[in-house]
Amino acid sequence: MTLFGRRLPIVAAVLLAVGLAAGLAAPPDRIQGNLQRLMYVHVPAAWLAYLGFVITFGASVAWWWRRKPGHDRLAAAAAEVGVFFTGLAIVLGSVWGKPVWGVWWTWDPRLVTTALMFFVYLGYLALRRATLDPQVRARRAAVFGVVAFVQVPIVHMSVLWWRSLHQPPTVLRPGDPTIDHSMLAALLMNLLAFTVVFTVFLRARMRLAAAHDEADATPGPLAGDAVSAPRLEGVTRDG
Amino acid sequence: MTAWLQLVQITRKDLLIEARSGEALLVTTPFGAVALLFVPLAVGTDTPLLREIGPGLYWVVVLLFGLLVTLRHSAVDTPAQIALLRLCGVHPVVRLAGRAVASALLLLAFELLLVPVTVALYDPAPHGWPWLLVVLPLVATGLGLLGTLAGALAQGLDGRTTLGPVLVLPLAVPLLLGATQAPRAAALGHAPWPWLLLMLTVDLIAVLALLLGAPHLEEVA
Amino acid sequence: MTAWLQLVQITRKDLLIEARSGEALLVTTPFGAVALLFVPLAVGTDTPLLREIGPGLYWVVVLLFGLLVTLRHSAVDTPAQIALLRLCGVHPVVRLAGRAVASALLLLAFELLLVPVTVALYDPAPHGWPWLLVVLPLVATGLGLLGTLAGALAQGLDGRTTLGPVLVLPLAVPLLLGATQAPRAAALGHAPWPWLLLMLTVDLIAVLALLLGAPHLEEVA
Amino acid sequence: MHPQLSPQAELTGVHVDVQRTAVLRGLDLVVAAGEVLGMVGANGSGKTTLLKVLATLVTPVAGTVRVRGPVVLLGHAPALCPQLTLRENLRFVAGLAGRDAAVADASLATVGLAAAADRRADRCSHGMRRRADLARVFVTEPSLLLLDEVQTGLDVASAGLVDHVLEVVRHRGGASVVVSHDRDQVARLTDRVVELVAGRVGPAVIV
Amino acid sequence: MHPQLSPQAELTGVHVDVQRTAVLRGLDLVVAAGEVLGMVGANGSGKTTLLKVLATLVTPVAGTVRVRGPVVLLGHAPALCPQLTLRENLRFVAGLAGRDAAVADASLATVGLAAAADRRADRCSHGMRRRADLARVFVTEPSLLLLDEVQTGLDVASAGLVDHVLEVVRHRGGASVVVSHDRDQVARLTDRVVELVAGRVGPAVIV
Ligand code: HEM
Ligand SMILES: Nc1ncnc2c1ncn2[C@@H]1O[C@H](COP(=O)(O)OP(=O)(O)OP(=O)(O)O)[C@@H](O)[C@H]1O
Ligand SMILES: Nc1ncnc2c1ncn2[C@@H]1O[C@H](COP(=O)(O)OP(=O)(O)OP(=O)(O)O)[C@@H](O)[C@H]1O
Ligand SMILES: [Mg+2]
Ligand SMILES: [Mg+2]
Repeated sequence: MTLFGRRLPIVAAVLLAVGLAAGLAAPPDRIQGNLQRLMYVHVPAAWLAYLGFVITFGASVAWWWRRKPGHDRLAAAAAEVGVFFTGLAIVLGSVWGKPVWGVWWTWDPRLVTTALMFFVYLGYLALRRATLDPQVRARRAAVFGVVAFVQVPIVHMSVLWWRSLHQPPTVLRPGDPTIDHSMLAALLMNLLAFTVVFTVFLRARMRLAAAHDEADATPGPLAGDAVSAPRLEGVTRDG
Repeated sequence: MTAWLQLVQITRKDLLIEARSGEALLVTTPFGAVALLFVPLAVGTDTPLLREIGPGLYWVVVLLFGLLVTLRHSAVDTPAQIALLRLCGVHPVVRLAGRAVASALLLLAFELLLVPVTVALYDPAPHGWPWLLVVLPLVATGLGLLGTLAGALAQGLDGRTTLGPVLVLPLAVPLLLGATQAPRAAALGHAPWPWLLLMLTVDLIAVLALLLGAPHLEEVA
Repeated sequence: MTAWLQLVQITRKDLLIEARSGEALLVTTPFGAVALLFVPLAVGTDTPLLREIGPGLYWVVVLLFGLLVTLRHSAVDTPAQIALLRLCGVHPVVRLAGRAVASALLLLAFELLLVPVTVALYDPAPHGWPWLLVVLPLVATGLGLLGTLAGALAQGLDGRTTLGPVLVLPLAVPLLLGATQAPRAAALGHAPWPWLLLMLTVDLIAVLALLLGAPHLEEVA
Repeated sequence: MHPQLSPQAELTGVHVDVQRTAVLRGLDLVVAAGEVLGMVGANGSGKTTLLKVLATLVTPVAGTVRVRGPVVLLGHAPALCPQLTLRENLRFVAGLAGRDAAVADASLATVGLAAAADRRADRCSHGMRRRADLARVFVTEPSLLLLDEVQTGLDVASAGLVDHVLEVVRHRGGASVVVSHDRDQVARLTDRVVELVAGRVGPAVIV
Repeated sequence: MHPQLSPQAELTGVHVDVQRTAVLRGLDLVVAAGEVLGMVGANGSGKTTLLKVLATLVTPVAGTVRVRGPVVLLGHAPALCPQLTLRENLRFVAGLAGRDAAVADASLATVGLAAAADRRADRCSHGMRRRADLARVFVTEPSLLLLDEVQTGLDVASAGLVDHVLEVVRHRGGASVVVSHDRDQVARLTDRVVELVAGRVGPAVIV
């Protein structure tokens, strides 16, 4: 079995191509024109970041409950992929923001909370990196994986709690989405493509982690074997 | 019942150590005061500007240095001491709760000491100050809990004093927002309740995290 | 000659420990970045205001967190290690100088990492930035020296006073003034020399303090 | 089963990793009630780790651990709070165990530190700290006592302290495990001596 | 005077206060060149403090101290940097002493830690750290060696290490001071044993 698997990456590539084509084919926005096409990548990236953290949360809870190493691996892999997609959403959002708002970054609550979410999960990864013992690492990561999740609803609700510059929910909201239907179709197409990419990444990380764990599980030398009797020579010992 | 007595013992020990080493109040407080002094030197001594940013800076300093208070050297147990507590039948929740109470008390003192400094240096508008009586304990509690959690998460790791803050600082943002916005809202004649509720929620989440997480964090190896 | 080699050894050891624990750069830097992110949340997100106070806040963060970098845990020698160095013929000045060099290098990296963060978050006016090339090393050197001195004071005077580090902070004020005023002066078309000279003076005073003070701070008992 | 007859501690097939390094491998050990077990072994063979497993401070990756407490572990490093005085340290322990402050003071007198009780722990000599650590046994009254080379650092006058402590525990029907590199001393103090070799307990040692 | 005949260390009328507490009072001591001096004394009698005076780490409030170095002091706590590996620790010492990295590696092999050389010091067992600390003697080649209960923690196989180290120093004409509570061992290792009583050196001890 290869790291990425054989068929899924091809499917992902095809879907991405179709998604991009759909994004280009969809009608331009009345106000923003072609710039608006960035939505088709920015929004799926942000949502998949959420998905990553939801999985981290769920896997952490599952670890508390069942203590399976697989849950810990899943939490770690999902957090990593989630951080990647958060970064992507921030970068694409900035690229979008420069022409639309005139700045790369503003003090919009959604932007700030997204950045903080990025930091929180970077902290999660730093905590994992700093802890060597797998058991201790799993425990601490599970605790923090649950605590850190508080940040996700805050990001989502930030636009509602503080009226602001950033787009309020247009799709993920109760009732009919306030978006043109062909745009919605293109968005959903891209969402599907990104989800498959997400799955490919997640699976690759899981396999890598499993391989690492397996390598660690193979019995190493006993720690005590490194200590031998002193080699007392060189000086004549004539009592 | 025993758990309460143990908690009191642990809190008392922490405060006794602080009384002896003065790490939180004698060292971190001047550091915070100097931070407040530095800002006008750096951004210029334009009085209306300072008056405007004064309360905000106060809370930034409280948050950043407050986390250092909760992560003070003397609040680190050696593996031998953690083992002692565990073998004396102290539940991890009790151990961390005792520490959190001690930290919250120290933080309250820290906050109170910095208030006159801020007033003297920035002369902020005094509107809505009675709300501070509610806001200060809410922030102290939340930070004390979050800091304790951070300390437990980073226990025994190489960069513990600095990894800890990074983990929980972003989670403390609602405290910062609530602390700055509640008195401002009150000054503008709005009800500050939503902000106080937000802070209370953070405190409760932190309590919950400690209750649920502590048993999983105990590790002596 | 030997003294130089010893100094290099000590600096190398400090940097090696840092590479292993990542305490200063991996962890304190995000802490500083979060601090920069916090201020607008607290003082309000008025963009022109932020642009104005941006550089000042950068320097405040560099100063305060920079001192944390120099006072990092791993830069504290146990009595046994100090004894080892002394018995290996390492003069106290060499020991502290080695530490100061390592701290200054770490601080320079810390400063450089925070520059893009400040630019991204505050979008400050870019006038006079070439002067930063001189200002950054001057501040790093001064802070590295002052922090080392503070650490030695805290250790040497242990038990007697905990105020050692705080006594050193006021010395950092001229550094802060110089760092903020030099680029501003250059932007306004004035010569920034007086400010640079001020900073250089502080650095020299710190060097002098280390040279004269180090032998008295060494205490192993 | 009669409680006196059930073992004080029982480890079966215990595997322990510390920071991903294999330390104990398939270790079996029974500490009978009332027994004083001696344990020897080379440096780095895992004696300290084994005591931590017996104190349920370290969780094995495999195997079962059954221990009847309360347990007191006296390790290589005394568990004293350096900023507190010896008296404060022991009163803290007494408070946690729900006992009287007078018990703490009495325990310090037993180990010969009554006059130094108000000295901060970090201003005591090495041997004084060791003794103060031993005083904990009189405060918490364990039924399983784990001693990790605690006789080191004790002067001639207080060398008998370890015998006394073991006697106190045995008197109440508890068991003890004594780790040491001094084979003669171990043989003198204990009922049975085992050696830790290659991550497991070897056959009984005759000194 | 012939250098061989001048004493390695000479203390006269030494008074030492630690944190304002009187520890040594009018102590006189001569360590002859080439001699191995044993030192015993009750807990808290000031043995560790006396070794620090001999290493000129503590300055007496009164009296004169004359010591010919280089001195190596191995104290209660090994002087290792916990984040560094054993190899890095010893290479650091070698670098300070202006010696080769190979010397450091060889010294680790001598104390039986060649295979554990790349383990971080904080991941070593108590006895392993003790051994690594002893390895410093081979790197810095002292002419006055001060050992503060260093034989504690060494296993049976490495018990001879202390004899060896003393032999190495004596071979080069240096002197040693050995502090221990194990009177038999001190008597075996040393030429002469003195006892520290009431802040000064008492008469020679016959064990
Ligand atoms: C650095 C800048 C930006 C960041 C960090 C960011 C972040 C996010 C996040 C986290 C979401 C997911 C929200 C949710 O569904 O809960 C989102 C959605 C969205 N963003 Fe952005 N964004 C940025 C810039 C922009 C810009 C410049 C625009 C357009 C002018 C934009 C338009 C949208 C839209 C339309 C959605 C979908 C909203 C919905 O249907 O719920 N974003 N963004
Ligand atoms: N924190 C740690 N990380 C990694 N390995 C460790 C750690 N602590 C101990 N070890 C390893 O585990 C092994 C057993 O250590 P332990 O302290 O139990 O030995 P010991 O038998 O008590 O030795 P000693 O006689 O020297 O006290 C050693 O080889 C040591 O290197
Ligand atoms: N930092 C300190 N502050 C105050 N007093 C101290 C300090 N360190 C040691 N002392 C006191 O000095 C005396 C001598 O201590 P020292 O460590 O030299 O004794 P020792 O003979 O080595 O004892 P041990 O056999 O226990 O190692 C002790 O009574 C101790 O309490
Ligand atoms: Mg051990
Ligand atoms: Mg001693």
